[in-house]
Amino acid sequence: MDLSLETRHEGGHTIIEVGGEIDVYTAPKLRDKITELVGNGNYNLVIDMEKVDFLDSTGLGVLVGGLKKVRAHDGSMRLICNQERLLKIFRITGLAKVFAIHGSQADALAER
Amino acid sequence: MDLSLETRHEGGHTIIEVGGEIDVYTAPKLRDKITELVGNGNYNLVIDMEKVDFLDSTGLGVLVGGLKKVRAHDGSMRLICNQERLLKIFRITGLAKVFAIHGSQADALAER
Amino acid sequence: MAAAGAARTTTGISVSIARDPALVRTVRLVAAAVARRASHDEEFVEEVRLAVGEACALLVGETDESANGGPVEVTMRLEDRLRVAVSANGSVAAADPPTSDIDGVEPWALLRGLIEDFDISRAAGSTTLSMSWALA
Amino acid sequence: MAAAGAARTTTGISVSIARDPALVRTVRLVAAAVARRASHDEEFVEEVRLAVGEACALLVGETDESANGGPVEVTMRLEDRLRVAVSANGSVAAADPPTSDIDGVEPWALLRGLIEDFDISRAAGSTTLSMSWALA
Ligand SMILES: Nc1ncnc2c1ncn2[C@@H]1O[C@H](COP(=O)(O)OP(=O)(O)O)[C@@H](O)[C@H]1O
Ligand SMILES: Nc1ncnc2c1ncn2[C@@H]1O[C@H](COP(=O)(O)OP(=O)(O)O)[C@@H](O)[C@H]1O
Repeated sequence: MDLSLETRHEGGHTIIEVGGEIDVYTAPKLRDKITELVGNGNYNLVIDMEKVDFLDSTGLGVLVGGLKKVRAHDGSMRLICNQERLLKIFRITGLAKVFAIHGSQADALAER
Repeated sequence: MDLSLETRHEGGHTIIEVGGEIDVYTAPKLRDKITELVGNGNYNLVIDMEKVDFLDSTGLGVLVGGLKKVRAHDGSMRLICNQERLLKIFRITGLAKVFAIHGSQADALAER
Repeated sequence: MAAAGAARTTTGISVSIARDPALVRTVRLVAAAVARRASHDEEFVEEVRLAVGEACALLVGETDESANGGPVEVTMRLEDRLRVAVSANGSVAAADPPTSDIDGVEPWALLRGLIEDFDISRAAGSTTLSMSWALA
Repeated sequence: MAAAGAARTTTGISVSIARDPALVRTVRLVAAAVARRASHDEEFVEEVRLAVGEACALLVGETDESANGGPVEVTMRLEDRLRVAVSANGSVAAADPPTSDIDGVEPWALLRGLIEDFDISRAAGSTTLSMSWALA
């Protein structure tokens, strides 16, 4: 509960729209979803975090783990995040430099 | 905090619009307001509870105390309450028979 | 749903608050969160929030004068039923006989009317209000 | 406002949860409520919610396997500063040296980066994460 995951495929990318709280309780569900998608050959992921209310280091760990997985297949993982309070978490942990963070789906999909 | 009180005078009645939670912490503020109004000669009160989210027995106690005060001056106290969860509290405690409970300000002010 | 399954395992939370009326609403938040784990029926959640808040308010008392009476402890467990115990040591504002009158409101009327399984026990200067609800 | 004044009196709440990841969000609710009593600055409230949730998550651990490790206790007090201690007995998922790597994320990075006054202490098989914030 309190984590919603919606998956769409668009122009060679797989977009996961995440809603709610990504924390120690819910992060495993996001990890399973990413594992499942990569297992099915989806190596270019876009994680849309616009509707995410909360993110802790367990959630960050799942994102980093996902990045490793797609890179192992020469894939990519882009994040969509506009919210200052989440961006701050990426900055503090140094992960803002690791992830390609975009302001909108259009932005994320436009980039080559 | 989390209790809002707005007072208006209309057609011989004094309407107190209450918002938020009336509980053990905030009820004293409502009591003080009623005491102040009665002290200033306002004996016909209408307590509008449409925006009340929570009511406990401390709040009920303040309402009963207010009713006693206005009756001592041959006044009246009418309640406005539409919410089933609050009406249930009045029924359980037997206070639904003690108070004149109306569905709207128009209703409450129409009654002679 | 995982959450519904998890609710059948014993899992618990207890909250201990200073005897400060402002903290009662925080306990209500916790009560609602625990109840919502057990059921998504908002009427049930509201009932638990009201009952736990009410029990807590009675033991906290309205004034800060009783602040030296020690904390009020609230324990919530999800097992076969949702079980809640609210207890306080020392002098308790609501420790008067159950016929007492606070501004005309019989203090136990609401809890007794609201909850089927409600019990008050007193031992060694401590009062415990126990209540439980069946899980749908 | 009365609430602002009251925040200067020592008032506290402590929450003890079973080592169940689902209960961490309930602790965050409490943390946010306590922080909001101290300040209406939503950025401050969000920071406390994040930090307390993070500390709690680290001690609860991600799996239910550690459920027999005893409860995780969170104590929050409003005095000169907002002081929070999160502690757990027994084996603690995050008791590895602070250089450990969970899926590439250094577990203490977020807390250290977020909070000026942050401290980890270990004693007799128990870990306590202490943090505090100045009150505006
Ligand atoms: N919680 C309660 N449960 C049942 N009856 C209550 C409760 N609180 C008050 N009453 C009853 O409500 C009635 C109204 O009390 P009061 O305000 O003194 O008005 P009155 O002037 O009609 O006596 C009283 O008979 C009192 O016993
Ligand atoms: N919480 C963190 N704080 C700072 N740096 C981190 C954190 N988590 C991961 N990193 C760093 O992010 C980088 C990305 O790690 P990784 O996913 O393995 O990608 P890469 O393939 O580039 O090594 C690594 O250098 C790692 O040390």
